[in-house]
Amino acid sequence: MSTIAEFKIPYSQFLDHKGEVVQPLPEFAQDSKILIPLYRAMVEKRTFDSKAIALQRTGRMGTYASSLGQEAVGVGIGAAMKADDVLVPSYREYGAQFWRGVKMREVLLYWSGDERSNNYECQKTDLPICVTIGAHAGHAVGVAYALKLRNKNQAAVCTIGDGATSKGDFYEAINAAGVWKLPLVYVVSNNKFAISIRYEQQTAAQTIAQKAIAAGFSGEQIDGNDVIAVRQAVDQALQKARRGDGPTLIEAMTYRLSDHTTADDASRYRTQEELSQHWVFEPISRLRKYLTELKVWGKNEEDALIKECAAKVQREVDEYLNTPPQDPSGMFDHLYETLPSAFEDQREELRKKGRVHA
Amino acid sequence: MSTIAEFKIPYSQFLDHKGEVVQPLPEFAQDSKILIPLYRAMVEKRTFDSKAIALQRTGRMGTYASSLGQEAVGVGIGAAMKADDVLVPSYREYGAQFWRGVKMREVLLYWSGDERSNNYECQKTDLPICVTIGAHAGHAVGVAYALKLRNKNQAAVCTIGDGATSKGDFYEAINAAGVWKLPLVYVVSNNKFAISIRYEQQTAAQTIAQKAIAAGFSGEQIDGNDVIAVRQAVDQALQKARRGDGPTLIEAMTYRLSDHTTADDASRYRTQEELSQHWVFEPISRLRKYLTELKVWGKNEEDALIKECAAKVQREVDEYLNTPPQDPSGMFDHLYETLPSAFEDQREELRKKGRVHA
Amino acid sequence: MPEINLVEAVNQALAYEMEHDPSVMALGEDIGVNGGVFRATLGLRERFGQDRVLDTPLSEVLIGAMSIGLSTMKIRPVAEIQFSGFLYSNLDNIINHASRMRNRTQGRLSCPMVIRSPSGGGIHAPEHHSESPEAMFAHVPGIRVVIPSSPLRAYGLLLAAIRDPDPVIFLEPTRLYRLFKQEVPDNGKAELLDVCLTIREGTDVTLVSWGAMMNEVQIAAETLSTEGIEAEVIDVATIKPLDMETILKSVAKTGRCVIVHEAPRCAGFGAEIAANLAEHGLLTLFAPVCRVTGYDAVMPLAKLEKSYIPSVEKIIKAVRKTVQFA
Amino acid sequence: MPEINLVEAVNQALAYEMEHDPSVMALGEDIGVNGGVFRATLGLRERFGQDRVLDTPLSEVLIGAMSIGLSTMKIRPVAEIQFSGFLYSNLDNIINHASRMRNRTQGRLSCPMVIRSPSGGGIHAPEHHSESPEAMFAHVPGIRVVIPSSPLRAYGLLLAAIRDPDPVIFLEPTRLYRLFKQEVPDNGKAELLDVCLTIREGTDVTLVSWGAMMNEVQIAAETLSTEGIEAEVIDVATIKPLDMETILKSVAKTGRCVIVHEAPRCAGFGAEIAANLAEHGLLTLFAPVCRVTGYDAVMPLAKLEKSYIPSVEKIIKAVRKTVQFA
Ligand SMILES: Cc1ncc(C[n+]2csc(CCOP(=O)(O)OP(=O)(O)O)c2C)c(N)n1
Ligand SMILES: Cc1ncc(C[n+]2csc(CCOP(=O)(O)OP(=O)(O)O)c2C)c(N)n1
Ligand SMILES: [Mg+2]
Ligand SMILES: [Mg+2]
Repeated sequence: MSTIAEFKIPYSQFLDHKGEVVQPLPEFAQDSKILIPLYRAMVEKRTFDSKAIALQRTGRMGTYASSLGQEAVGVGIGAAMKADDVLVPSYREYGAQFWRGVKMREVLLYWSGDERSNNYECQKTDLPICVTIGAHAGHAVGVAYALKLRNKNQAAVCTIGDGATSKGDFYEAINAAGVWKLPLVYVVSNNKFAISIRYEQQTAAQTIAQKAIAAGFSGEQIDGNDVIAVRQAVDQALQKARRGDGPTLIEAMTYRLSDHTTADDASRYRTQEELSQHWVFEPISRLRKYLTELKVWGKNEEDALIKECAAKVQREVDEYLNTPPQDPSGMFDHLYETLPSAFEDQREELRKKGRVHA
Repeated sequence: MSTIAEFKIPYSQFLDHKGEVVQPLPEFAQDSKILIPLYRAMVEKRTFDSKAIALQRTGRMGTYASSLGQEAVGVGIGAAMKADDVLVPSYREYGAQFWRGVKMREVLLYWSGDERSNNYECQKTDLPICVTIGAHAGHAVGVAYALKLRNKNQAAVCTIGDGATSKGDFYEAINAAGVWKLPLVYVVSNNKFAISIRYEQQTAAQTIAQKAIAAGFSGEQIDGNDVIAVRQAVDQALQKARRGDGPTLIEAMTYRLSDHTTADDASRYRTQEELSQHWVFEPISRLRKYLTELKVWGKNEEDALIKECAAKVQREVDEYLNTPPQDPSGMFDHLYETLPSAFEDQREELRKKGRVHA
Repeated sequence: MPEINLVEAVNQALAYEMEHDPSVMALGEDIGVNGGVFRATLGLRERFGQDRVLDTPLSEVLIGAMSIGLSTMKIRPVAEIQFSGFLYSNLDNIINHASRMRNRTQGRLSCPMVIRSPSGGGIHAPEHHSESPEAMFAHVPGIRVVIPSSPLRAYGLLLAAIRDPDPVIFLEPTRLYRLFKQEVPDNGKAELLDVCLTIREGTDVTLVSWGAMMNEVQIAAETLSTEGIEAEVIDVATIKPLDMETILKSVAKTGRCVIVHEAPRCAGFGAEIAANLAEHGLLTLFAPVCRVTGYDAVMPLAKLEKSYIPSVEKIIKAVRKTVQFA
Repeated sequence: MPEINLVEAVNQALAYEMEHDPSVMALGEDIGVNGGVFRATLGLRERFGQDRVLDTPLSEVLIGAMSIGLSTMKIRPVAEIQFSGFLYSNLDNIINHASRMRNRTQGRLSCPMVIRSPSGGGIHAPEHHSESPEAMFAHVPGIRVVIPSSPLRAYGLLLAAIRDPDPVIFLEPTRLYRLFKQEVPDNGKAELLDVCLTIREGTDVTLVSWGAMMNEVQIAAETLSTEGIEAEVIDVATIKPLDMETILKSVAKTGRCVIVHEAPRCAGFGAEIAANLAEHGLLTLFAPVCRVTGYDAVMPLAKLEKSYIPSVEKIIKAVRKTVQFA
């Protein structure tokens, strides 16, 4: 027997959970003017998150998927991407979506069950979230292929969950991305759960990063609760993509501190103790500690930020709650570019009937 | 950056293309009484193969998929399996199917377009071949799971092509097989082509064996034209499976010396020169050389074998050609266990109409 | 006897059959420790062990595919697809393999397997959680498609589906999961498949439906009765094979037919029933066959789903028009 | 002008559109150097390069999924699925994404993409190569389903499909690929979508069909004419959205209708047409609406496929019976 191929999966982290620097920081992270916006974005997202849950609990919004504890992944991605890159998001990466111009009120409207929410006012190109887990991994291949055809030095980022990596869609996508060396970065948020299914029930692979080996390109694991590591890894992968050196799979290790959604009760399948243990590693406090130690952040800044975030979220909630309802006939307005005459009478019927209240 | 995981893909070969032993032979291969049946089975399969093509070319059978040059894979698998293991085959592994009791006439009947062919007279448990590429990788998970539930020390072998490893079905299957540590061996016949698509267009992975890394179990590459390597690798993997140590992925390196099927014209996408180069590595002559050197095989044996094979194949062809046609109403006979009354009139109509001749 | 709702009836049937037939197993996403997102498999893992109540990875194609492999090996899998919108990735295996294995091997192998999935809207769920895909399955030769409309029928039909020697797609109306309760004796008695059930006798019009819409249809029938219109109400229950005889007999009596389903109209299963009436019941028809259906639009998100699903009023209006037709 | 067959017409349309619209690309298995297993993409790779004529890995789910991504980015993909039996694994993406992206984003993004696939039997192909899945697609809101019945229509309809701003499933009748030739001017003129075409005028019965069966239907009509039965023959062509008006008008004239398709009867697309007749044309019907279809059995392998596909005689018999009905 001889050895015909060998592989290594690297791991990286810059700021550990105590806020201590464990390896030399990348250049951007030496500039607190860059770090502070990352911190702010994470806090803002978390503020949004609790408000959204409150709206759901008080019957003013439908099922909501919180991303409590996973803030660094979304924010790190958002910060690393250029405006004209394309994001193909999963549903927990609000941090990335907000950074790229999606409005909080749009996300709220979405979870209230209103299609108009995906017609983002300030983000015209990114795909909306994909509810059928993993399917968008393939959509991202098309997006990246289009970018490659157009040769514009742009790249795509696709975010997905650990559970999603069990879908065939995902593997068909990464395999093809490898063949065509697409400008495409997959970021897997490994939050250890797919609803109640734990990582060990999901796959026997020691890491998700190594799944890239099946597709012939490189995979790496990072501390997904370290926003510096996320931003750095995504940035490097995007540069590689732009150079024409193909796709990268980044496994961001994080943890879902919330229930799966507001329709879920995680206490059925995990203990309070396990949950508490993971709070230690959450992404926000470590960065605060670090910034505080750098003396670029303090109680004043923190208090001001909390107020700002609360005010911003409240404005967005108000906008959301004041959104006028859609006429039911709207379900035909964007079914086709021009509604075929065969369906005109159905739209007409709905127009006449008006809204049915639940 | 640290390294969090490392992997190696082993390669093995015992008999090289010149018939020379390149590493110590496994025990079974030191016994020419075991090697000769392997040789005979490969020759028999190849004899069958040319006859099948002749039948198609003369309009006495439909499209046929030859496995010229891939004899060692099927025969090696067949020889390694126990009778009560279960084979979940792809369409080119006639060698394994014949070994396990499928009749040549059944294979001919199959390619003539007759469902009755899959009702194997002497093989009741193995699945029939699966035409939708890759789907049976998932069926094999169910088969292996059933074996595990029944705890009978049996295992399943699933054979698939290199092209099939691009299907999501395959990855969902191997991933689950890894999670449940199923008694299951996947053998990929890497014959370098999926119709016209070359390996490099199929995947950027240096080996197919490494795709097992994505599923968290071991993969290995072997010389698939060395029947000793095939039998040995499958045997080892089956033993591992029976021990409860889970699945294995074996990539058998071979080459499709034929067209994809009789409906294909490979000269559209590969040169005569490329083809000739690969004839050097085909599996039969190397074993003949080796057996001849051992002085357990000679011209007499060879001549006798050729005659025997020709006679056996001819008998099977005669049986095939003499198979009485199925009544068209037969299409309803095994649609359900008991045909629901809603469809009785349709079966009746067909019974009355009788056979329509093409 | 305590009354139970539809999802509890499903659970009861599963437990009964797993208790009495050791070859039955359940598989799907989150069906183990979590008891299923709707709790249809609650308690089964504790009772029958994790090998027979199998949490799968997030792999719908695998769930369908491995059910095929299991059933060829004489294990009887009852697979759960978490929501109907995720069933479509399973169509490949259902159409190309589950439905054909018996015919392909002329009876040597077969696929007695059940795929359960919630179906239909009305619970304010996210996108892809409210689909009504029955017509697609009804087009597939070699399978059965069964849809219960009450806890009682869910229990009896699910038992029948599990015991059926051929593949069954079992669509559970999400909207009914917790809508009402019934006494459901846990006696292991299966209901008959392949037959429509006449839920209410009537003389003026035949109202045909299935699944969750049976609720609106029955309310409509009662309301109509107060205005002197007596509807005969038929619950199709087994969509495929279709018991057209019962429907034809009823329409022969009433001369009028209104078919109600939630799925989009175009090529919905109502078309099959109406087409049979146009072919085999034409001379008995006194009025056009009316289909009251979901729109030929994408099933909307929560805010508009009530506007999409046929309402009691819409059914009543259609019946009135049909009865008044002369 | 040389005459060309249907597969050559498809090739001609693809080449025309790729020449004139740089955003159009083709993708699929073996479509590059091999020119497609039916040669529909012959020569395109040489002409337009391998980036625009893309050989994909053996990944049907990916082919559909990436077409969605491409089309949201304003590339117009024309994907080939090698045989219709491999289309089913694409349903998930077609139903859940391609058909909905426009509605989901209220017009912000859309999926102008075409999925081409051979369909139907009659060429002695292996299993899964002879499916007629049109009814399943017809049930999906937000897409078009188009089936040509001649080289001329294939050219014009494919151009229209590629230019259409919404997703189109384009099913090419395998049996017609090389059955006959026509002059097909390469003028880039698209045919109208969403309309039925009246192929033959008649007074005694309306014969409705599409795709490969148009061949048998036209032969039947000519034969019937010799016995004095003049059939009006309608080629539906765009299955969805259905131009029911043309069919209703014709049946209003003839009073009789026979619908012919190769797919299984139950929940086939013929049901939708018959159901519309039962609802909107009832008073014009002098005879039961007859469906002449494939059986509700698995499409058999080569030996029995001719017994499965409706024959000219079967159509003639059905028409006679329908015309004689009184
Ligand atoms: C194809 C599909 N199957 C099942 C579901 C139901 N479902 C929604 S989220 C989820 C778990 C996803 O897990 P993961 O990918 O790890 O993402 P996370 O929720 O942890 O962010 C499941 C099973 C779905 N939406 N789509
Ligand atoms: C799902 C599916 N897609 C496409 C095809 C058409 N097809 C038949 S064989 C084949 C290539 C298979 O290649 P590989 O898996 O390498 O097996 P090989 O033919 O080389 O033995 C293709 C594309 C198919 N049968 N099934
Ligand atoms: Mg997760
Ligand atoms: Mg191959």
